[in-house]
Amino acid sequence: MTNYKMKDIEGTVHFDGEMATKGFYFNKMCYSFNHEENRQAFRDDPEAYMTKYKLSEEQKQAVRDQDINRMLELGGSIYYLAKFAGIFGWNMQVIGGMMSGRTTEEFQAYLDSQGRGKNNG
Amino acid sequence: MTNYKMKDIEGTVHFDGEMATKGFYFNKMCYSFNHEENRQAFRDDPEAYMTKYKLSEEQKQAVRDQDINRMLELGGSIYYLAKFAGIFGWNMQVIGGMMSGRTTEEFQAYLDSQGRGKNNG
Amino acid sequence: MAKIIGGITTAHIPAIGVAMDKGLENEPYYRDLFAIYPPIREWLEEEKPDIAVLFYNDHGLEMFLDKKPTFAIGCAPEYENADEGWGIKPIPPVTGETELSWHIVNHLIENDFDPTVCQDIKVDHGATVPLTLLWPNFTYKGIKVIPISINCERHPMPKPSRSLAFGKAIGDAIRCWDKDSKVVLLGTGGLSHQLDGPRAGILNAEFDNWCMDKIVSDPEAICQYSNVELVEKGGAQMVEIAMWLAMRGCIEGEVEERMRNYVSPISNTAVGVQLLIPKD
Amino acid sequence: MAKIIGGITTAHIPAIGVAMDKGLENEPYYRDLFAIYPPIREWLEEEKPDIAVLFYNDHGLEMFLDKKPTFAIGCAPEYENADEGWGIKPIPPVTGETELSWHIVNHLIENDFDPTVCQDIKVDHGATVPLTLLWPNFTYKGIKVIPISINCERHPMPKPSRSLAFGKAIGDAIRCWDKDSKVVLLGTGGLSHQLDGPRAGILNAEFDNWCMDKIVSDPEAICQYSNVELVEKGGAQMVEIAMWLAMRGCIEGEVEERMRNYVSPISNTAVGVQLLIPKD
Ligand SMILES: [Fe+3]
Ligand SMILES: [Fe+3]
Repeated sequence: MTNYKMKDIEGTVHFDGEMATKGFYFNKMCYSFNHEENRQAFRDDPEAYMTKYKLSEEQKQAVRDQDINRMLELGGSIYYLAKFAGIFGWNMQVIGGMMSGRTTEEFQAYLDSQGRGKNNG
Repeated sequence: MTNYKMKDIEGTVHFDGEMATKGFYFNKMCYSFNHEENRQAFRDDPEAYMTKYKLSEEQKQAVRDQDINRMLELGGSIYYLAKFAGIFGWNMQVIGGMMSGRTTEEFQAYLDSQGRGKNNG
Repeated sequence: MAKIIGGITTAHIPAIGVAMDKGLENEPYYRDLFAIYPPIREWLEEEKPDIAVLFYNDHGLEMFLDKKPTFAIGCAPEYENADEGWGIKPIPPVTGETELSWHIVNHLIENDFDPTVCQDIKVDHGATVPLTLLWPNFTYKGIKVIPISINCERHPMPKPSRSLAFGKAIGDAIRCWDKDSKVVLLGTGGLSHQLDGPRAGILNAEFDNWCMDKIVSDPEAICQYSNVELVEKGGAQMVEIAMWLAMRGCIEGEVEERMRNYVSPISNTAVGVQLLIPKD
Repeated sequence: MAKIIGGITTAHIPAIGVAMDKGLENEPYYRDLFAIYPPIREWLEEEKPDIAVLFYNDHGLEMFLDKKPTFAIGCAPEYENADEGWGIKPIPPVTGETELSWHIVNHLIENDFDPTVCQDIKVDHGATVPLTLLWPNFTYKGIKVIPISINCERHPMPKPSRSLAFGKAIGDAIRCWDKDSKVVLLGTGGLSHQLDGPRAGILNAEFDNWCMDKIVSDPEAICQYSNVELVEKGGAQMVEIAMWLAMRGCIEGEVEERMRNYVSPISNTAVGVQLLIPKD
């Protein structure tokens, strides 16, 4: 018997087949946000939009709570989540902070603490 | 230098990259015929429908002439052409005859002449 | 562990589906063809497979030229069928089996195959006609299906040897899946036919029967032919034998040929049907 | 015969495109990053390649989970860009090169790769940011582009060794193409970054620099790591090094590293840029 389950890495949800199955409709909804009219439809009535895309009750609650880590646990893919974040004007530092339990400034400082090669020029 | 051009087989147009490039819009039009509303739109106004799908003048003429071999030469794929044929109610024996220069009955007879395994039961 | 209990080769031509719809199985044109299916259905009734791994080719319902996969594997919980444009009645959805699908995908990627992975696709007559033939009256709803499609439309198509190797990797994946499931394989399509061009209508019973012999005893022998040589021998759509090779590749070692039928022409196509049972 | 004149590695993060749009190249945050591009552009001006073979990954503009390719190759005369949902301005279409695309596809299939072949796809920032960086002010319109995408979103992803081998086959295809064209390779994405989860924000300058060394001297060394090990080392999106490996695989034998830059962080990402010239 061969088991293809990936090794756990703390703080990381591997987006694999199991998660992609769980998150399919959620990701399909976020994929629809490539179009402005869909982003607007979500803004106008998020509950109706989530129901139209067949989100589970848990997924809907994670959206209501703006809990991105929970969305990841429920099968969200960061590629489509980025489009969801776009609706709220959250950039990668904002959601990086949200997910790692930091303010945006703390998150930026964490990034900078690992930095290299700037201000040499 | 490696040449991937396929060996010629008489009476056969290989649907390869070159043909798929040439026939892209024609095939895209025929692919749209998976939907009844598109079949109806074509029936209602074939010229407008062909223009909408960016067919070349040669391709349009082949359609007007119902010249299936010509459609193949211009990049048509039999898989999508079958959907085109469906609009006219032509089955595979009808278009087999049209392409091989036979009546439908002659085409059926040609098939039967190569047959095996029937009427043993 | 999952077990492959057998492999079935069968045509998937729309005309057969239409004939079933219309109850024409006993007409002279169809009688000899349909004779093989009741005994195969009996075998399925007895063996009760849980899962069917179904090799087919999409004929332009789902896999358009915009993004055309070489190999595509279904990972969806359900697959819909739809209007294909020429009047076959769509059938109710086919049930999927996502766990084994993903296990196969993992195994394929690990072994240097590059499949397109499909969580939402419609399946066409290439898949639905065989299901309807083997599990009539919508009883296919009771079996979980993994549809795997191979590009048979646009050249370049996978080499026959690649389709055989693809099947071998899928067979290995099934054998190393940790569930006590019984799996039946379906290799659909073919045999000789050419639908398009001035050469439309050619058939080659001799070559077809040679292929059926070799599918049993020596599938590698078929791989001596390139796709263009297959076209030359058996017509432009002879390349559909790719699905037979993939099916046969899944089975390790020798097989017993339990049943065979060959009837030609049905529509423009030579129809071969076989039931193969793994010897160990 | 076609000739590979060099390979460029570069990040493709949206923030860089936005910074160019807004004319922020000389701001302290961006200055050191953008310093590398003028000399690379000068090299491109001098060498005047005809074709760019561009390895990227789609981030959810075109390759959705419904039918997700492992490897996809563009065979279109033109590729549009579009709204990706977070506010980068779409750019005018990219020009394709269908003849070389199909030649590569034929060569890949002949050599047992299973690409998805794309006659009509939109390309996202993974492709458009590098083009804008290297040919600013829409001058990328003058170069023919073959976009080749690698799944870096959903596991399983191709193994690093498979991406390297994929590149090698593409390089062989370019070298056996019967046209006197000059081809430049672009390997885009990376290096260390993790966008998602509680671990978001990790970077690994040491590992990145080791990878940049090995891309020059010994790309096989990077293939000792599995994708999950890459994730562990450099974050969930470190797997984008797949595109660097494919680019490097295209070049036979040794390369000279003509230029290098490493600046981190830009947005959440460590940005590596290299210009590699084949030694023979
Ligand atoms: Fe078929
Ligand atoms: Fe990226």
